Amino acid sequence: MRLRMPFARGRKEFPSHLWTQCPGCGEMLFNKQLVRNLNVCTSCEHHFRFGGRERIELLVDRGSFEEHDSEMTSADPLVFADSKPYPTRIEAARAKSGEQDAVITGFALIGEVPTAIASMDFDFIGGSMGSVVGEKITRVAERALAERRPLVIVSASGGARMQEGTIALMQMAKIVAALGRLADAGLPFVSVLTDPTTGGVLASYASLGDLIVAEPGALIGFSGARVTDQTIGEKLPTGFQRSEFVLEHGFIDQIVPRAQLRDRLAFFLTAFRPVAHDMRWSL
Amino acid sequence: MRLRMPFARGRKEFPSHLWTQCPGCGEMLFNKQLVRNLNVCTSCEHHFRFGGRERIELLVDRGSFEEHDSEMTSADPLVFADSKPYPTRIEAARAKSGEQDAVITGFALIGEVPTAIASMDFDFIGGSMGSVVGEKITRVAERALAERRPLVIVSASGGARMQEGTIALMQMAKIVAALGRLADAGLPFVSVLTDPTTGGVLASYASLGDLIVAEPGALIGFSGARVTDQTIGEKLPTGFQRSEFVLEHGFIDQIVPRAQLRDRLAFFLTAFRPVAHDMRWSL
Amino acid sequence: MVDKLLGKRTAVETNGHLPEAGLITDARAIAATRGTAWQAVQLARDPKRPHAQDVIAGAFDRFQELHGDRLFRDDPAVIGGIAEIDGLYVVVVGQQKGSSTEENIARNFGMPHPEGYRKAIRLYRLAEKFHLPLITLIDTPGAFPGPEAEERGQAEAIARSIEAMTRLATPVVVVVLGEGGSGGALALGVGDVVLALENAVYSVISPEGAAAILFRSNAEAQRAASALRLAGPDLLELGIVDALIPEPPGGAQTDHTATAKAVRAALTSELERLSRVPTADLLSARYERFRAIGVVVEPSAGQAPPKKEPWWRRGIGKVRL
Amino acid sequence: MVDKLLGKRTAVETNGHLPEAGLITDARAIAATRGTAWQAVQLARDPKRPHAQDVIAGAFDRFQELHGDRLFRDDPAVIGGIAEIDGLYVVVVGQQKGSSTEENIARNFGMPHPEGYRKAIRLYRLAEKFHLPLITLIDTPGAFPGPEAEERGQAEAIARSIEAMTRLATPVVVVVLGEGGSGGALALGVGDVVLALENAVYSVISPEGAAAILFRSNAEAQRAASALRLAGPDLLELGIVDALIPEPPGGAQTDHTATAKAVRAALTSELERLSRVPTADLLSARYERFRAIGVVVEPSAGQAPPKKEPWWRRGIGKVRL
Ligand SMILES: [Zn+2]
Ligand SMILES: [Zn+2]
Repeated sequence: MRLRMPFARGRKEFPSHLWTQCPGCGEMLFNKQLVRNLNVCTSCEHHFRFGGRERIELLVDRGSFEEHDSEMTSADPLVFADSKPYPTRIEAARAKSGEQDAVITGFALIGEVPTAIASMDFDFIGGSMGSVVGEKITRVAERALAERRPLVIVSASGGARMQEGTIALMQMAKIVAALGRLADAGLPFVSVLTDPTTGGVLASYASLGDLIVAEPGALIGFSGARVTDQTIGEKLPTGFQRSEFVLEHGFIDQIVPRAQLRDRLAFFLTAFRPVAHDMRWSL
Repeated sequence: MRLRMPFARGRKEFPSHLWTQCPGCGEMLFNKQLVRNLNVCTSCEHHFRFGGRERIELLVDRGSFEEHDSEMTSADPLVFADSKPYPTRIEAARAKSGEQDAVITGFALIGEVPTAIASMDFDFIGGSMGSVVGEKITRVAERALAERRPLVIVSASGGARMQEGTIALMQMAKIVAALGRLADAGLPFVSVLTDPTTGGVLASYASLGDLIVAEPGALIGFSGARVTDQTIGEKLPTGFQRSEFVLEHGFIDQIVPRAQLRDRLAFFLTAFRPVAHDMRWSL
Repeated sequence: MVDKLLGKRTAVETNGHLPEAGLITDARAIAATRGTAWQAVQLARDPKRPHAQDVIAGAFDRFQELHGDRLFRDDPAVIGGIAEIDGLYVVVVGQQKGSSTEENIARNFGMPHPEGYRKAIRLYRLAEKFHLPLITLIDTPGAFPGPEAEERGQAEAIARSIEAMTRLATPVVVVVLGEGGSGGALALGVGDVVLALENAVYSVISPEGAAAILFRSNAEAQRAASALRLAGPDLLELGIVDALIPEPPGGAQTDHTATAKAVRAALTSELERLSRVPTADLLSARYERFRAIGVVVEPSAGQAPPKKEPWWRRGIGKVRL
Repeated sequence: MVDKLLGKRTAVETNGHLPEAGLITDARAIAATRGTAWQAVQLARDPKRPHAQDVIAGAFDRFQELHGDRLFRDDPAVIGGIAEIDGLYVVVVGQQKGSSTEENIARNFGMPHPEGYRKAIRLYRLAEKFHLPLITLIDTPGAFPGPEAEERGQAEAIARSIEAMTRLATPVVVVVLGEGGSGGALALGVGDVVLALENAVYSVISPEGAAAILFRSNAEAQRAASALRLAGPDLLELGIVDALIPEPPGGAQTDHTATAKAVRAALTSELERLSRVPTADLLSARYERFRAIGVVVEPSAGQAPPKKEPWWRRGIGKVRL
């Protein structure tokens, strides 16, 4: 199974110029080449962020993605009194990301295994989780259950969406409850953590994978480093809340470079696939 | 439910003289008074060791104890080549403790709740666990399962009995497997840790209670402090492996003074007793 | 929610809750006496307010505290144990703040470490194993954000705690006593019934935190508090809590005994009701309760709908364009 | 054990094990080449001996290592992951010693901390959830006895690991590769079939530890080793292991590839057999396998026997007076 070049757009993180300086090694990288290398620095392998839709193209068997609930959008249930109205923020995020909200969900094949997938997009209000993220992930989990497919969620999020208040907070319980039914049915859930996965997303579904893999160098933590810093009034250790730190502390199974992610998922999903005489999920 | 004076013999820990010096406070204690106070120092509440049979008398409703397998004794399956033959050690332990081996098992009422109980006796080769301990505890657990009673095990042991080699080691698995069936059936197991509970006993059934309570100041640890000391080549902190230390580290539910143990067990066993419309264990 | 199952539901639309035991189930009923959001925040944080131990002592007949997560440490910011209420045994787990600075330091201001949540999970499982109803008491500014907490998996612990509650096969009643701070509160917050004391607050983020992000100023916390809709009547209107437990005039801090009594009345009434619901119904109602929270906009036409109308469409508060 | 269930058992008394795949099931077969107990201890500890990673690399077609206990730390003394063998996916967990001093320090000489056992438990549960057979590889002087290990509950972790294995609803094959040191080994040692490499040892206590207690001298370790009956043929005679996997002439350290091949042959044969046994039968046979270990003396008359002859009397090796 060879990797194909998964996308054409190089929009993410490269506004308008031709070159990007790598924060990992300082090298100046030619954008086109960077995109061709899956937004990974060709010199130090620093993983730049990656869009939610590009992620799906990267991971699933070519042409197999069937999107669900693509037109679902946010309401403003709290009529949130921000410096900018919440609907205006949504509109801006839509324009910036090209997405309707911070997650894309659907069915696809991964290494020929029929799978349900959700992929978050950090460009949409920091990948924050409000009602739409909660509802779309819950639905795709429920559909995975109904059709006995494994579920893969790729997270990239700052946490719950403040503008939806406790309604956003409750999405954590809602999604986790749906994952619980998936688990009860013996269906696998693989959680993929990318830069950044923090707050209420990490404190709910992102931490509950049967397997959890992370991209190299991703920020993974519950509290923002700023909050933690203030709390203890001292500098945090280098590498704090990065994938490698989290691996060492026992919370993820593997760190997987972006280029290998697809094959790795295919291996796991195939391994978990029930043997013929004991059919428990869709073949 | 008032405590009665549970036993007449004051044999344990007081060879032949009238007074005992308390290792807790240095006070000289009149043996008769010490025994009357359940082998607890009247001045500093230091808990001296307590015999396995006296323990049962202390904990169960008066006259309710029905002993099982009281005549089961050890064989010498390895024909163990010790400085003293294993059967000779057994004989000496029998004389010293008045017991046939290091555990006494049977059925009894505790606070009127029909219960299965096992109580270890440290005077029998350091309460070590060989085939007899393994078989008697396994049987009482299996009988508890058959008659749907909760199980209480009072541990006092240095660990597995060396003279029975890997056969002793396997008793850990055997007892734990029996407890697993009890747990699957929704029957409670309360583990009581007394001075000392270490090695293979702590690393198996003693650590698996739905609730775990310990007497004050009991030595509770996996490795002997001597081994641990040698390993790190430095002095261990005060209180290391004592009940209070273990409580702080999250491994026991409560520290219960000896005089309160009976009522506390009665409370827990009553709380776990199924309500009438949902009969799951014997009333 | 549960009333539906029992077929006892009256005409009153009460978030699945009968207006029994003097509970407040309609925000309009207390509109007249309602203060500002910021006042609610201050009341909820009042150090003189009854905390978990006070409520336990006043609402139950007996209580035996149980310690430890069996993994790392006994976290004093979370207390739990077995309690008796009117002859019924229950498991109680709550966040514990201090009433003095000294006690607050010992209790870490009610901010649990991961081991606190893992202790909670252990006690949840104990409740489930012996079919004891579970009562949780929420009162925390949030999960502790320190580096040790991160190292030991604060997020994982919260996630597992939420997971355990969503599937716990025994009745679960949640009471927000004071501050319901974010995910660190929700870890104790998934129940068949979610109640809150009248002046409790429950929020996705602290007003100060929100102000720092929204208005780039901590001083705007009052404004943020109001925007977040975190006070009791808001929570009732949004369907986050099922009912409010009335506090004595002036607030719970003025009378711990009366507050505990009100909690006791609410608990006995809820437990009486829930204990009659079969476990499977309890679990599906609990699922639906949280499943229904969320407001989204969906075009009535557009993308091909799933083959048949799936059951999960029911109940969600959707705006159809 | 399992053969009985499948009704395939031959006349040979083989601890429930068919003498397939070149396995040694009768100690007499290797009596001629058998060394002293102390030689076995030295061979089992040989740093050049193939360790878990070597065996995994040689016996499986593919392997993906999985990390972490989800609680505290990833313990390098325990490795585990998903492996493929002849198209069958399995979970493998093993203690990992180093081959060099450097690696041994990193691996803590194969002595797990509690987090190592908790990682093992996590992987056991993963195997169970997806019905993947579990293979454990034992090679440890024992659980780490340091104070941090005590603080984090070494005993509890071992007990839970044993408990998990006794009830794990998937086939479990245990292989003692080198040193099987006490409870720290048994935590990986409860399986449907327990195999050992020919020169492996398995003991309730290290010979040195036993010597210090029995003879008040570490120097008597050789004598203690012999008394403890810890070598392969002893284990076979005592029914602790079901069969020995033959090592290349001179010992496993001389040929890692051949050793791994022998392990692979044993595993494929066992897995093939076990995968056909219904889970309930597997679990009761596993229970009975360990249930039967132990030798006690019971007076044939005496204390009133239980009302009816209970099933648990079957199988136990008793001396009746
Ligand atoms: Zn670079
Ligand atoms: Zn004293």
